[in-house]
Amino acid sequence: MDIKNLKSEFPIFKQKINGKPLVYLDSANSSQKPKAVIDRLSNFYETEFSNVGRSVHTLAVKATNRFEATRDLLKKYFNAQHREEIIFTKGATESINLVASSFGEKYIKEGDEILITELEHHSNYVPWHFLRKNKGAVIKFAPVNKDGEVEIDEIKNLISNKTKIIAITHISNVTGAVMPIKKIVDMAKEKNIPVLVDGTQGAPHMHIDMQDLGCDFYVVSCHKMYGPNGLGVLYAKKKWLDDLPPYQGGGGMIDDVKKDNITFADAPTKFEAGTMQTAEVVAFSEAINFIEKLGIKNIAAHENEILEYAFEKLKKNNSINIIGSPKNRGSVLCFTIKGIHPHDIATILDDDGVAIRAGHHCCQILHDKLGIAATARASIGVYNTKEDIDILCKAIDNCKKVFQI
Amino acid sequence: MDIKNLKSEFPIFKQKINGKPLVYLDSANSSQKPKAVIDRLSNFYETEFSNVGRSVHTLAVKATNRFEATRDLLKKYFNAQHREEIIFTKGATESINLVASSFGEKYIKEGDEILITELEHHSNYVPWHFLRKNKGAVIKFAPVNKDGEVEIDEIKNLISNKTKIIAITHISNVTGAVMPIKKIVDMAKEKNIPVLVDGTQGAPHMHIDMQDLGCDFYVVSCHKMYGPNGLGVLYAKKKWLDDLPPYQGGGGMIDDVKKDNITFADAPTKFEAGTMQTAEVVAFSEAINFIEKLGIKNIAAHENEILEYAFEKLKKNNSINIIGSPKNRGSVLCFTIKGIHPHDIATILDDDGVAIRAGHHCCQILHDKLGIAATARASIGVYNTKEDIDILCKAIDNCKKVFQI
Amino acid sequence: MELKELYQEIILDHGKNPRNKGKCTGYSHDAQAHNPLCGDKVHVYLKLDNEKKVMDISFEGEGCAISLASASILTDILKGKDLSFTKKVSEDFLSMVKNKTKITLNSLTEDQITTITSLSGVQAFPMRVKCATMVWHTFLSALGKKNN
Amino acid sequence: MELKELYQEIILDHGKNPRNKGKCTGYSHDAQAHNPLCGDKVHVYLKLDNEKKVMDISFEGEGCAISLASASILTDILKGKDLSFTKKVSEDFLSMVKNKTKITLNSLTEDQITTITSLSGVQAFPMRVKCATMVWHTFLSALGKKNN
Ligand SMILES: Cc1ncc(COP(=O)(O)O)c(C=O)c1O
Ligand SMILES: Cc1ncc(COP(=O)(O)O)c(C=O)c1O
Repeated sequence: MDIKNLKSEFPIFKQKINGKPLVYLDSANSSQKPKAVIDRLSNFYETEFSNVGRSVHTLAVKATNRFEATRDLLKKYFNAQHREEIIFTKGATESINLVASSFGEKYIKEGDEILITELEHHSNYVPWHFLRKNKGAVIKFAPVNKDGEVEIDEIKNLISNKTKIIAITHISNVTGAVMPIKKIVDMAKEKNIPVLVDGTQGAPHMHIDMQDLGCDFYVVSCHKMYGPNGLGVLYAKKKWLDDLPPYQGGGGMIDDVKKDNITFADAPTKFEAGTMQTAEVVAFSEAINFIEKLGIKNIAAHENEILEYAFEKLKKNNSINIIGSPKNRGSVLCFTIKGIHPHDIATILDDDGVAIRAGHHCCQILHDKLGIAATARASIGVYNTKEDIDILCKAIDNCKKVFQI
Repeated sequence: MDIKNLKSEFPIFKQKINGKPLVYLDSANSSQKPKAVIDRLSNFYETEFSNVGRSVHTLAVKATNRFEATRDLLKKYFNAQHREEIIFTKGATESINLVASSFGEKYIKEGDEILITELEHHSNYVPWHFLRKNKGAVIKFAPVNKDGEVEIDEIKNLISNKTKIIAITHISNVTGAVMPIKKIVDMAKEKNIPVLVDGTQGAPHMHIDMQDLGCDFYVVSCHKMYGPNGLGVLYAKKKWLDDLPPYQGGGGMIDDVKKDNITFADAPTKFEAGTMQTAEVVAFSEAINFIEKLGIKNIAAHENEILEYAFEKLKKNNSINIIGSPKNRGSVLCFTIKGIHPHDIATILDDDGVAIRAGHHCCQILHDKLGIAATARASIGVYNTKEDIDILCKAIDNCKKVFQI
Repeated sequence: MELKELYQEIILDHGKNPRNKGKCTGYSHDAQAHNPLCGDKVHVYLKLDNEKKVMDISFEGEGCAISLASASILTDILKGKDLSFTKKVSEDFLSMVKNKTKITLNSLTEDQITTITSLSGVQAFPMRVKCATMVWHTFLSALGKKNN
Repeated sequence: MELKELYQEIILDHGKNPRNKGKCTGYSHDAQAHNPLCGDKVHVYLKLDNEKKVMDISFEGEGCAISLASASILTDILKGKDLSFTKKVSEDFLSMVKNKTKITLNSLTEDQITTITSLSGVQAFPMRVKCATMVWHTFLSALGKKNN
């Protein structure tokens, strides 16, 4: 596989969009899937499908083994210390809801503070809002600076002896700011405050080493990481696994069920209620294999090269305003064009086969702060090329033609 | 398609298990998938994949349309009155957790009663247990009779003016009892008590008409209904949609997000936080098409014929004890063999290619009542044939040979 | 090329220079709406005469060219009209956009029909339909929302 | 045929007529476990002599042939043995089942080695490994659980 030329690995690029080659710049929304992942999914359903962990027949044994092997693979890939620290969920959103609910149930009381930032995606705000509403917790927002970053000192300043948890994004899906997670964790550790990292935009683009990062929770959406829909990973440090109550109740997560009481299984099972996404988990192992074959560091280098190229080209265009200028930018580029609303930009680019996203990207707090209702976002995946960026730039010129400016 | 001969529609049956044809009698655990569903899944990922509802480019538009078209299809298939009554979840387990959490948050106070039965799967007990634990609710169990059924009078007798909800299975996944849901709902309506139906074993095997049933909530797991993993449906009657608070928080389910408050979208979006299982939802429409092509009533008739055949054959075997003798039996047959533990039965049957399940089938309360720790369960899917049952019976004879009894 | 039909001169003109922007003085009814997916917002103000006639109408809002043009065109066309007539125009507009029917009200001038029909280009852009329709729904809802 | 290796005569015999069932009198240590997926249960009772020797051992439980046979064989073989030796046997047993190593302790008789090795058939049945190992883990945990 040649990292500069990966489109042939992704069947979607055989598509023509409005008669033109697809230029997919919406990977921060969801990534496309390599053939290996799609094939594994159908292959699993065709030849190995069965429910996991509950039956003892041959298919069930195979399925269970493959399912658990993926957990082992992820433990290794993310350098977790224990395999049970890898919990499968429905997605990053469910992962955060799980932590907010379980951690909140046990540790959040009226007046306690939850510290997040103005960069957070709604999925790293709304679940905490539920604790505010139902338990009287207080949410504090570390402010974003003019470069679209949150400074570590701003976080530090907001910590009080009521701060119970810090929940923070790894990479902003709007400004692209890469947060200094390790430093934040170190600072929080001194004060004994656990840290949840929303790694939804981090994990697909950089090397993640849980033991090195040191955070308590890290959440991932597999569909943004070349894997199937409807699957997420929650990394939770061992010390929390016994400590936190279960989230959803159902089959599999129990230990002993009596009429007057119920006890629960050990993690990770305790947090995996009901029938799991067996096929999707197994197929996700192919996404990890795909990433490992290329090397996540090579992926990061390639993506940064494309991003840098895009940044330089867009910067030269006077009518374009790029959102944020973080020291470290990861995989996304939000912009506006004077006189053309982002929604119109997206529609016009689509006519040239260029898929971007327009809106507030589930970051309304940040957009309020920036004083704009919506931005256009181009986001980079491993399959993107400099040519894609050239087409993007031409399509942007076309916007101005259509709008006669 | 010939309903007596559907194995060719399901790729899994090309498999040999221990050199023998696969006899899959574990459909109550999870059903196998028709080629049409598997192909739609990979086809969607290959040519149409994108995230739903958030971007305006061509792929996103297509994906959104297909996703919402599946909602319309399900509205029609289940004869719901409104399309927004169809909510997509991760599975039956999540559907019940959603209702228990949202309904419980608003309506359950200390001392309030939740009425379930001794037949319930853990997923229709554990979520209610959380309300017992966290809110001091009381759970009452309508007793199962010697035939493995719950009589409607037993439910009626347990109703008090503190009963806030009745949660009850449609078909028991152990005794196979088909519960008279319509009568129970009518009775509950008189007393103004909402009813949640665990339709996990009902929906795959019978015609479900929500307006006719009249229940408030009905939950379905798509993977037991020839659909993909990791997807469920929650039917919730319109009157509850505005009334209940959201369950998980995240992208998509919001209306307006401010630093001091958040308002939520209308249903169904309000209950669908985060990136949804687009591909799985779209592929599930092919499962519904598959069912509709055959006709759910024909499926029921075919399955009942096989079930009846199995019942008669096993009944003749003196060393076999069939669990339950409900007036109406649906799709499952649990049994024990004197002198051989169900686990051993399952292992020995597997050697003949016969896949069944052994254990308490997530119904520990029921097994405690029956006074047995585990049973063996053969469950029927549309692809099963009388020949499958003949092979099952021979394999059962082999158990006795292996155990020298 | 459908894009040209979406962004016709008339639309671009109304989008760039929307008519009737602001709060009209002495308005008696109003309603607002927004699209949480994209952030578009609109607020419609009406001055009704005895609940019979739209004496004055205006809007505030932000959004894409389509949504601004639609708001501008709506206010331009409905100003001064009888209530029953404005309801009929609104229904016809929504039906045009959703069901591809034609606008044929004979109390509209040919010019006005051309203007309103210029918005039919969204039919080919399902994700943009809401941009065009939101203000019309908001107008209908404002009719029922008396300002005290 | 692997099935025959799983259900060997010895196993069936121990499964049907488990030795040392019940609570041994005067037990000093005990521990229990169960497998929530299948409902198997086991409770191990030990009478230790000065924490040095297993004077008496017994079990209560219900489960499949494999789990009962394993409990029966364990109690049969470990009764009367030094603690350090029983720990070694347990580790060797667990390693045999999981890593397919051989049992070669020279303080066991050939008969005993044959008996204990009869359980190695589960290697080919991953879902049944827990049936064989649960009682051994429970025994090890009982060693640390003094009964007051
Ligand atoms: C009666 C019943 N209810 C609920 C469930 C839970 O379904 P799932 O595990 O797909 O969420 C099952 C199946 O496991 C079931 O048989
Ligand atoms: C930073 C960030 N966090 C969380 C999410 C939520 O992920 P998902 O919708 O897959 O649950 C997203 C993507 O939508 C994101 O970009």
